[in-house]
Amino acid sequence: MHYFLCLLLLMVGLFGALTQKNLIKIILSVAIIEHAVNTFLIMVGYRHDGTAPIVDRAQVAGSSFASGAVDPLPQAMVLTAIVISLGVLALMVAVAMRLYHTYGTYDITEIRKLRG
Amino acid sequence: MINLLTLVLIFMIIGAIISIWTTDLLSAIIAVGAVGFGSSVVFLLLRAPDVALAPVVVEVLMLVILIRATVGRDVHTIGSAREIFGLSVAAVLVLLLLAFAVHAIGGLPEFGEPVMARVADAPASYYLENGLSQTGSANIVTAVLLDFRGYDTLGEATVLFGAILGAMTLLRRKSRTDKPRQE
Amino acid sequence: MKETSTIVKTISRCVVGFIFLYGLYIVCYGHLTPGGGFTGGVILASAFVLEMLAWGKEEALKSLPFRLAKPFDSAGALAFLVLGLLGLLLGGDFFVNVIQKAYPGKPFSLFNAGIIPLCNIAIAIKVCASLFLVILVLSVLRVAAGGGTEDDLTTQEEE
Amino acid sequence: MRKISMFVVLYVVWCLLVFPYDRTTGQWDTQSLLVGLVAALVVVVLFGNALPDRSCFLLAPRRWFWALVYIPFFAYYCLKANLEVAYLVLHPDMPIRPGIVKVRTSLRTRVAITALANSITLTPGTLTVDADEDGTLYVHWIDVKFAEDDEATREIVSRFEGHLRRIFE
Repeated sequence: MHYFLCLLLLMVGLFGALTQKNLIKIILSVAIIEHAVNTFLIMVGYRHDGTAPIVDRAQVAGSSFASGAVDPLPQAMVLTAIVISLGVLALMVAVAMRLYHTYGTYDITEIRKLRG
Repeated sequence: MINLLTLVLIFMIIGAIISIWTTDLLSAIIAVGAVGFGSSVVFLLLRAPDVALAPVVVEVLMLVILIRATVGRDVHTIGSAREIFGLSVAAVLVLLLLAFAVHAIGGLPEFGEPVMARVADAPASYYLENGLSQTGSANIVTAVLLDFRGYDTLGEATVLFGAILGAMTLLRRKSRTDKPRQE
Repeated sequence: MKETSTIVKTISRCVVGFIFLYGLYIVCYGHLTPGGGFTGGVILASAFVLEMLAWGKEEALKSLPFRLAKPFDSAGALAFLVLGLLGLLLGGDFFVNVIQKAYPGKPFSLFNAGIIPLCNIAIAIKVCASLFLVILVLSVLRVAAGGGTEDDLTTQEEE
Repeated sequence: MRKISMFVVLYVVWCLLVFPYDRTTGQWDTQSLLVGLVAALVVVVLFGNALPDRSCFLLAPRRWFWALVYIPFFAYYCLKANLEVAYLVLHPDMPIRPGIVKVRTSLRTRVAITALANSITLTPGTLTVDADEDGTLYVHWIDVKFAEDDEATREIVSRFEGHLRRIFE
């Protein structure tokens, strides 16, 4: 059920990226896809009634902690992915603004026409 | 708690649909911001406080960057989407992918059972058991990020460096070979 | 362009220091509590961005000048690489936590976990500087798109 | 002087964040205290010039006293305005006259004007739209009783002004 909702979010973003004509809207669709994938990865590592993968001062790390905590590996990867997505978003916006500077529009069909 | 998670996910989907649907660019950006904050809440519900902190601040900067790109230009409203043919092709493609994906998640373990519980010597269980004693870091996510998998983080820093460098080069000003600026 | 109102200016002045302090806390305690270099770096950058949005580019550049931000960006990435190479030189493998192996600290204390806090700080510097630079450059192009090529960044850089 | 007071405030906030006292062992965490000094110093060096003007009021105990007095005073007016707005909402005719009035204040420093504007905003029914540095506030009022500037000033601003002057000026 939760996996399915996540996939639905991904598909909404994909549909937007395929059908939108405006560059900013396409960037936003890519951002939605990123959110969907991040959420999905965290979900895969979730454990029912698990604890956060941070050792508490009271409890000692050991098998009891290891069998009760959620998976830390996807979390670390997602943390990396989030920051990369911010950098990539900045790059995409930079390209879009440069295109606007040159062609005076964000519309990709117009840009294609103007290039000739 | 599960119901709350479902609700937040549905909220995210609604936000995504609005941001695709609307013809106003600013509201589309704000809707995507809502999706990001929703994902932060989802991370918190899934016991990932480390990751939940990041989208909040990242989303704020994302909004600033995107609004910078739109405000002050005459592009507040945009035309309709593409013609019928492209729309239908995209819809068919997306539905096909959805079918494949639904088939694929049938092979995954049930929600709430991590993969590491099935595999005998999964790296994740090793990190959880020995993270504190080997690295001294109580936060296992940080231990994985910076000690067990330092390579990944180095690559991430490189990617970020390259992306920022590219953005700065693109936006610097007109290239130096252009016509000289007129005083 | 219209100036931001007095309320926004005053409140941002009061708050910006606390945001920066919170970012430092997130960075320094990344190995004990949720947080870490990336998150903390973004919070640090958002402090500068808030100052820039409320008070204009010039004020923010007074706090972190452009020609200081660029070296910080490179220095953060380089420091992270050097910490990895340190493991290669002293421990035999890339990213070996040499300090933790030589001087294991007390668990749950701040000076602990060897190179992890240092890596956090390096990454935080890098992320903060680069995000601040991006938003600065974006805002500058916005001015330039309107009329003429106004580029006080390049002039400042060539000083 | 300003920077020293800022340093002290930041250090106190840092100590509240990390809470460097271990209750089980009864020991103080000296490492955290040390790093806190460095962190507060970094913030003061970076943002020391970005302080609000005349923030040394933090050191005068008399101003702290008036600030404490201001809390119940403000709570009283807030409650009163809440009841008034609730009456307006529940009234079948909804007798509201929304509009924006221009009011003047004699407060001069930026901090005081900001505090006044935020007090007005927090009070239900009135909302500060914009504030100029010369003491002109534009207030959106859900039920404009007096369209004239002077009477609106007396109604909205005067009740807070005296207290805020004692606190901030």
